Amino acid sequence: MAESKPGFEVRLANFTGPFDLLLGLIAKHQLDITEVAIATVTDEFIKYIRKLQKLGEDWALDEASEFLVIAATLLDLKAARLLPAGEVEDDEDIALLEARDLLFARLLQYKAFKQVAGLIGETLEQESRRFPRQVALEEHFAAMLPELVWKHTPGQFAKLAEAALEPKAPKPTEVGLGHLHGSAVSVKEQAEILGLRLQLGNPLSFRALIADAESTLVVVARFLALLEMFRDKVVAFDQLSPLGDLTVHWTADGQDWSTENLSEEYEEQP
Amino acid sequence: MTDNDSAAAADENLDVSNLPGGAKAAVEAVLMVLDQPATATELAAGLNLTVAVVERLLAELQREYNGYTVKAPDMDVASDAGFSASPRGFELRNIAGGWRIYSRTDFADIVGRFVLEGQTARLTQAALETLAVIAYRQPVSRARVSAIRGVNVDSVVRTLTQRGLVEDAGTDPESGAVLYRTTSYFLERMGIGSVAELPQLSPHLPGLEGIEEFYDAGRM
Amino acid sequence: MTDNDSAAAADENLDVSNLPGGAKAAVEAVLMVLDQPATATELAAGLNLTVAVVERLLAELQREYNGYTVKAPDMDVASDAGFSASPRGFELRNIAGGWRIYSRTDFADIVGRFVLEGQTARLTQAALETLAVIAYRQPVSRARVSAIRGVNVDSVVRTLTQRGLVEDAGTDPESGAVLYRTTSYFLERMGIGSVAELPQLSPHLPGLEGIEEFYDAGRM
Repeated sequence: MAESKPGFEVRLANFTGPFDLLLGLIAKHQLDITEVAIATVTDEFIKYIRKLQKLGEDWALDEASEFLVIAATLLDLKAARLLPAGEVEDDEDIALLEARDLLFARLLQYKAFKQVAGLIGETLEQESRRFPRQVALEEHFAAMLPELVWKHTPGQFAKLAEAALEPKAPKPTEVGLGHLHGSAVSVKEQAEILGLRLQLGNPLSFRALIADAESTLVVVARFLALLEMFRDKVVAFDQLSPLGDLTVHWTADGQDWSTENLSEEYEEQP
Repeated sequence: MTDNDSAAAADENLDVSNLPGGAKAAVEAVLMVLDQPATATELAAGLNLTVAVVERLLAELQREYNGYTVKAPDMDVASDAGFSASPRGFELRNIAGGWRIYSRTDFADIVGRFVLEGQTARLTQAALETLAVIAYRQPVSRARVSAIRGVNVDSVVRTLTQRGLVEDAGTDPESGAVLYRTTSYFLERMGIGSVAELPQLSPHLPGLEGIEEFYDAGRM
Repeated sequence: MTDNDSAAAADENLDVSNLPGGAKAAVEAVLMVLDQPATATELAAGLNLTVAVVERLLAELQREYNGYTVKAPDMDVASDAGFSASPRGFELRNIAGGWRIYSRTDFADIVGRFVLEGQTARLTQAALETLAVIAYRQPVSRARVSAIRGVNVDSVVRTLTQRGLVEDAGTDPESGAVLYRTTSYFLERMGIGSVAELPQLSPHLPGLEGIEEFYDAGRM
């Protein structure tokens, strides 16, 4: 084992052996690239690299960059196989390939974080076996503390309590564009949901209307839907104070309304 | 560390004398982090030792901290007749049957100066908010207050306890967590006779149950 | 030990070396009342000693508690080459930049029976991974963490905030998104002095920085 470098071996459901051989077989069309689980290959590779590092091998970095190049190629191949025409020529195809590379790079990054998460977990576990001394101040020291300055009236104190007990609205987060490709949220569908709720008659706050939104994207979609519905004059808005609650009323009494009337501008799928 | 793999009641099987420093170090470990004084009986129960052994160890530790005895390296047992070392900066005191480690009285001036440094007469905003939550939701655990405030409140609750504004109100029968309530000193400072006199909060605020569900869902 | 005889203010005049046990015991006495880690500088200021002296005393105490050295009665100074005694039940650790007394790990099971609080529930895998991303990429927005982890992390980040492990670090000037960073409590729980002491991420993935840029470019 020590006399020559062990080389990176892959263990998959349908193939076990050196990585190079795997590549060879794929190149010779003896193994279907679409059947190769890249995630497993990556797992195996990271395990392999770590072993090298434990052995103190300094060429681990070279191996890693080599692997990245090969893996990218592998992905090219896989993408090419998955593409209808099987050719990688026009810009769209290339863009798709780049997207796949990106995915792979992200996968590697994700794995790296997964591993350190394991280490952090172990450390936290170990450390939780130590208890810090954090005893209350001895009475004679506590007695030395300066007399507390207290200027709050019960009313002010109640205000403070109200602010503290108010459920915190989730803090703003940027809208990740990545999600747009992941799960499409239909403005029309959301308009349908909002329409049904508002037609029950009671005005509802925007906060209430998005209370069950499972993602920021749904919130955005509902907001856009409301703008559309406002344009169609089926809803009206009320806001008593700047940044206060936005109340939505249904105004299209008895009138036929269907989401089919909504403009199509948000429904274009990329 | 211990070979209690076959232990049916793993808990009961622990032999503290196998640990580095032995039973005496085990007693010390407990005393060092214990907030409330513990009786020899309580210590014995938790350590799987007899009360007599614990009492002997406590007396030994007390003498050690006072510098009267040190376990010499070539002796198997600590000896009262042993040489005398310097006293430690802490001492083990038995007050009304309970044992606790305190800083040594000789250093009271220094410790007092250290404690007072940076102390303010005012509560921080974080402390005020935490106090408000405890006042309106008492008795309540620190975990619950943390959930409501969205931040860890451990040290703030300690400050409030130190200030005599909140106190231990027993433990939650389900979770075993310590519950906190406001004190009569708090009422005094507020100028009211009882918590019932605190102004009503607006009814739209979720009750404790609502908050519980809301936040527990997010707990992993 | 110190010759601060020219100190003007009366309370500056206190010479800890005159007290039983000397400056070392004074440091110990102060350590007994800390409820959070104190830096050598803070200790030095409170004790009227130089930081260098305090650091030496802390190191000496640390060794003493670990049982590597004990001041022999017939020696004037503690000696590293001194005999070895049993470790004490506690240890002195320098964590998150501050010094604090902890019970020794060996006694965790026993101490745990007495100290119910502070024993926090274990973090889930999801929480650990999110914590890892925040620790290595701080300050970082939730959206960014989500992108790396591939799932929504809002509720997990809330849990981590409640646990006091991460905190708000202001907003990103460009996107307006809230940024998160780890807290000093996180360092304490990890038993490290700073995030720089976290295990290197790159050995797990050579060339990660390159990927990062690539990935960022691809996100926009």
